[in-house]
Amino acid sequence: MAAVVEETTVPETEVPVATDVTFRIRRFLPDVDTEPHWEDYTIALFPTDRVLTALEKIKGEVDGTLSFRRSCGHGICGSDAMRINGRNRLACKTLVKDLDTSKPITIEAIKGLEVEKDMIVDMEPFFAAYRQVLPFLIPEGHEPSRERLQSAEDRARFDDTTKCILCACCTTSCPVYWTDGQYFGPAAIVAAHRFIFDSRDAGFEQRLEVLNDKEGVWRCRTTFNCTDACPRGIEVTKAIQEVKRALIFRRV
Amino acid sequence: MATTTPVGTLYRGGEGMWTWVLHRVTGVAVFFFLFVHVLDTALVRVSPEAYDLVIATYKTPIVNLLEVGLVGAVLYHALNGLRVILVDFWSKGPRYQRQMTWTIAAVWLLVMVPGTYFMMIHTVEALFGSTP
Amino acid sequence: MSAPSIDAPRSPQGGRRTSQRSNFELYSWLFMRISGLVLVFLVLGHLFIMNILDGGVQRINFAFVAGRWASPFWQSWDLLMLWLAMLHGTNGMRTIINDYAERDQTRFWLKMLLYVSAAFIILLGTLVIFTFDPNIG
Amino acid sequence: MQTHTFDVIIVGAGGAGMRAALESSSRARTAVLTKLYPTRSHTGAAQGGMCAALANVEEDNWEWHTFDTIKGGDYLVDQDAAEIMCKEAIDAVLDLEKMGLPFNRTPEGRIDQRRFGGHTRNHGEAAVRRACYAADRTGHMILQTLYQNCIKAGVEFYNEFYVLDIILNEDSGQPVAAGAVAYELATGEIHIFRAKSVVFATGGYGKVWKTTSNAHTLTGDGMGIVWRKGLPLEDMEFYQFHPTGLAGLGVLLTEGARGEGGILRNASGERFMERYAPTIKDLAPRDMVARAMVQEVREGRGAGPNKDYVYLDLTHLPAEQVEAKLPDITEFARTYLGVDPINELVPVFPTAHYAMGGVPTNVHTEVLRDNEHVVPGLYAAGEVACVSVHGANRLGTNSLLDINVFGRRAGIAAAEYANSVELAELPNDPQGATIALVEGLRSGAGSERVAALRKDMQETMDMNAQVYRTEATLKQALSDVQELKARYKNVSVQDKGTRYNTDLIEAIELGFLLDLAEVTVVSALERKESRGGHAREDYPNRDDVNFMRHTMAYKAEDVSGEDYVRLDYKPVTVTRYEPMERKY
Ligand SMILES: Cc1cc2nc3c(=O)[nH]c(=O)nc-3n(C[C@H](O)[C@H](O)[C@H](O)COP(=O)(O)OP(=O)(O)OC[C@H]3O[C@@H](n4cnc5c(N)ncnc54)[C@H](O)[C@@H]3O)c2cc1C
Ligand code: HEM
Ligand code: SF4
Ligand code: F3S
Ligand code: FES
Repeated sequence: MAAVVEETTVPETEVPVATDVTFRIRRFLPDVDTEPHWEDYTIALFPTDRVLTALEKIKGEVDGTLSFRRSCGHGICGSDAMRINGRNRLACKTLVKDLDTSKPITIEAIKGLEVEKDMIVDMEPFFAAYRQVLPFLIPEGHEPSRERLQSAEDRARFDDTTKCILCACCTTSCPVYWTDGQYFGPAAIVAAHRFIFDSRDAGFEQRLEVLNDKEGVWRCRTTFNCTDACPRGIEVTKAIQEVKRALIFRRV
Repeated sequence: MATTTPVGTLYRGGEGMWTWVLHRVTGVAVFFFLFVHVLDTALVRVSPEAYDLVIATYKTPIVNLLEVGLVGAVLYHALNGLRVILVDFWSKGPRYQRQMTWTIAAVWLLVMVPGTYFMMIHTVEALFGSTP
Repeated sequence: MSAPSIDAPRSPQGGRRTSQRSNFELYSWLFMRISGLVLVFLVLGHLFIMNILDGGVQRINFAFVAGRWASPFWQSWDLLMLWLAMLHGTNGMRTIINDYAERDQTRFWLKMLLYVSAAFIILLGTLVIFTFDPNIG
Repeated sequence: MQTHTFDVIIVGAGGAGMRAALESSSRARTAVLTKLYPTRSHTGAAQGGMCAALANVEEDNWEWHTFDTIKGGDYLVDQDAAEIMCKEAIDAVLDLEKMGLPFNRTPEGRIDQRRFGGHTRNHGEAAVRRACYAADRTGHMILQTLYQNCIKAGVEFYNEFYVLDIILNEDSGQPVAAGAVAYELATGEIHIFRAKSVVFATGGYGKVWKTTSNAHTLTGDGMGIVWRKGLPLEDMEFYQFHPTGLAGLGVLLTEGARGEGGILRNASGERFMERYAPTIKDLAPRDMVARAMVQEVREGRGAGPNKDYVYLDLTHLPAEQVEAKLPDITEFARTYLGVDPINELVPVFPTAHYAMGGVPTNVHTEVLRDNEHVVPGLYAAGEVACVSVHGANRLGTNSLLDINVFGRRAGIAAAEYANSVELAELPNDPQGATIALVEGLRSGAGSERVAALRKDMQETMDMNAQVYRTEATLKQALSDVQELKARYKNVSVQDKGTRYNTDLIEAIELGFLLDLAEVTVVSALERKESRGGHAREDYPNRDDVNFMRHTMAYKAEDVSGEDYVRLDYKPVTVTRYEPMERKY
């Protein structure tokens, strides 16, 4: 139904061509499979297509049983974290042109959370850890009638960690979390950081109590996988380091 | 509930992950060596002969090679340990972790190349005779 | 649900226990760093002297050791190194066991084994350094 | 099947749903049912800001804000509702700040404000700084802050529960809310939630169009459910096309970009908005800017190989300002188009964005079943609802405001109502229709594919019912949609499983989309004038004599038993602003 444009009016430059790309997807259908297995799908894609588009195409045109979560489609809702070519990424923020298409592109569920179906994992433990760090403002004193004042510098202090979309790319890239699911994980620490360094917050002691736990910040071995994986470009390891230092220098 | 273990691909972590793996491996290796080393040193309490006998094995070519490996492991562990400490305590550490990784790799090579030479020179001489 | 599912490694199904209000992990973490710093000098110095300085391992024998431990300086060097390295290593091994042992039982016994053997080595080493008699034999 | 009982259930955990939950959960036993994890809701995609006449940076007052809202909505706004919204706006923003929302700050430490389209000083004199913002992540911060406060308040969430039907008790001759039926994605199980009040906060239906800023999940379920119950939908012909979507993709670039000083240019570099809105130029309301852009392209001044888009120019702004205040959209342009806004022009074109219409409610958020009567116990707030504060065209930032003001009102009203009545009896077999729907799709052996039907629907809607419409295009769209509806009866679901059956869900969602596409087109066909977001080329002028009224669409059956869209009308509430020509 698209308007037909005459051949001659289209300049030769930048006419993108669709090429065949193969995806090697780790499938697991709980209703039929006892074990996950790899399956290949080849579809035609433009270089600027997102991996999410590819998955949509496979689901829509080839195999409707392929299951994954997605919503916003542009890296803002955190639904579609998955392992693409061995690394945690958002499918909607990964463009085909940025991947090596001479080999099959591998797609599998993120690691460390229970796989429910294909790319869908049980997110509950992830959110449970988030909830445990008291991720909300704990204000001091009585409510002012207008807004609480905060200088632009104080606001900037925790800006980085406010960007988190809870996609779990970081936590499920963490080698410690893979083997010790009890570890709070980087995302929860990022959430705690956002409040610890908010000048309006007075919940420092309570929150640090949680993070000082056996499974808290001390579990982090600075492997930087989280920082590398974060689609929002949050300096996750740095945030964890700042929380560690806050713990040491205010309590020791 | 668990019926199968997931066999996915290996996670393609960055330098940070691999430096950590190496740190762990070297830490464990050094720990076990330390065990043995304290035990063999304890032989000095038994008799000089016993001690010298064990120490003699340290001077064989193969063990000498292991010795070089040990020094390499300790050196890496120490250098990376310093990097980890900088990441933890220097506010710009996390941002420069990559650069620090390459720095320690360079330092390690700079020390190990001549170090290996000095550690192996005697073995080489013993094996092939000293050069005139 | 009867359908099979893949288990995640030790996922915190039952919810985790909350903080035991102790700073143990904090201190142990700090200790790793401080001891590490000191060990850099002690261990690297030790290795340098033993393995590289004039003749390396070739010159080591009973007499060499005897000569060294005659000096209180070397005695305390080695003693400090022994203690710090063992505590540092043991604490490191503790972390590793925590990471990889999947069942609480396994974890407990592995740690017991670790602590007992570490204590044995530390005591043995200390004993050797203190009670060393150069005139033995 | 399981049955749960609550005082209040809230369907949807976007901004409106969670704002309602915060109020309701402290007053009555509340559950929030949401098809997405709360933080995945599309409120998180909102970028630019939330308006309130705080007057933190320059003189302003809520009355000016009301005027702008009404004028921006091309006088189809119910003025009493707009007054309430603009008055309560100030507290809505301050409440969010107190909950912890990290707004950008002025040098004095107050909430910073910036300019936004259609928001003016003293009834149109000049653009005013009224939008409170947190970089270009205002919606993200609102969604996160509300979720965080829901955790603090211990709100009970049922995540990945798809509400597919509401339960109405009709014993007394008029419908009364009795609960909702939900499909649990994880297990495929059907749940009945009994409740005294039901709040719908399910968001918009942008997926009817192909080029859209909306999430894949914005499929108008709430509107569709209400519609299928025979309740009306209001003003569905008014759908907003946001001027600056990334060309070809629809990913939104906030109007805040123009608020910060960005300029729209055509292929020859001309600042064309000077011709269309001489006073506030690039900050004219969205409908006007979108039309201007389409006009430029039609008249051959479009840029690119196909001359089918225009440019958003930020290159003259200091790089630090762009990086600091518009970091996300800068990244979108870099990621998805490979264009760096710091030193390159960004290709943009209108993208389907926001439903002005929806489930009609009064200012207490009670859902109307006709022009006067409400459905007791049924509430709606947010994009799913039509109060109507946006009239024919919503001003930028007024939606985040809407969800907070009316979300809050819905939470309070629903809880208070629940505390004053007994639980309504369930009708017979309340889950029957839902089970029939689910099982019918799952077991059906049709040959039509969901993705193909959806694509056809989106393409015809983009072609024929977008920024500009005519009788002919709308008729084309209508026949296409009706044909698709017929084909939909034969749709196939390949996944026959029970667990996480997203294939099935997409088929159900497509059903809602097709219904809403039809209502939109039919409503648009009958509005033979141009007003706000509804631009008819065959009727280019506003016609206050015949069409100064809201459209009310009902699902009806003709004599042969075929469904059709029946249209009725409702007067606009005018308090103090008489309609006048809309010039900027
Ligand atoms: C890209 C973009 C930018 C925007 N920028 C701005 C801006 O700067 N300023 C402004 O004022 N407005 C902006 N808007 C508009 C505004 O963000 C939305 O209109 C508003 O957030 C809608 O909120 P909501 O709570 O009504 O719905 P949503 O946030 O969409 O939430 C809908 C909720 O309903 C749930 N749901 C839906 N169907 C079902 C079902 N069947 N069963 C159970 N749950 C269901 C979903 O899970 C979700 O939780 C923007 C919109 C977009 C798309
Ligand atoms: C030479 C100087 C040394 C330095 C600077 C050093 C530094 C460190 C540091 C900082 C850590 C913590 C790593 C982390 O938390 O991520 C660590 C861990 C460890 N160290 Fe050392 N160390 C040194 C010597 C030793 C020695 C001699 C041993 C062996 C006995 C050893 C064994 C270990 C072990 C087993 C770990 C745990 C590894 C892990 O958890 O992954 N280290 N070291
Ligand atoms: S910190 Fe980054 S990777 Fe981790 S959850 Fe948040 S956005 Fe995702
Ligand atoms: S990956 Fe894990 S170990 Fe620390 S630096 Fe990140 S949390
Ligand atoms: S779909 Fe929202 S982040 Fe990818």
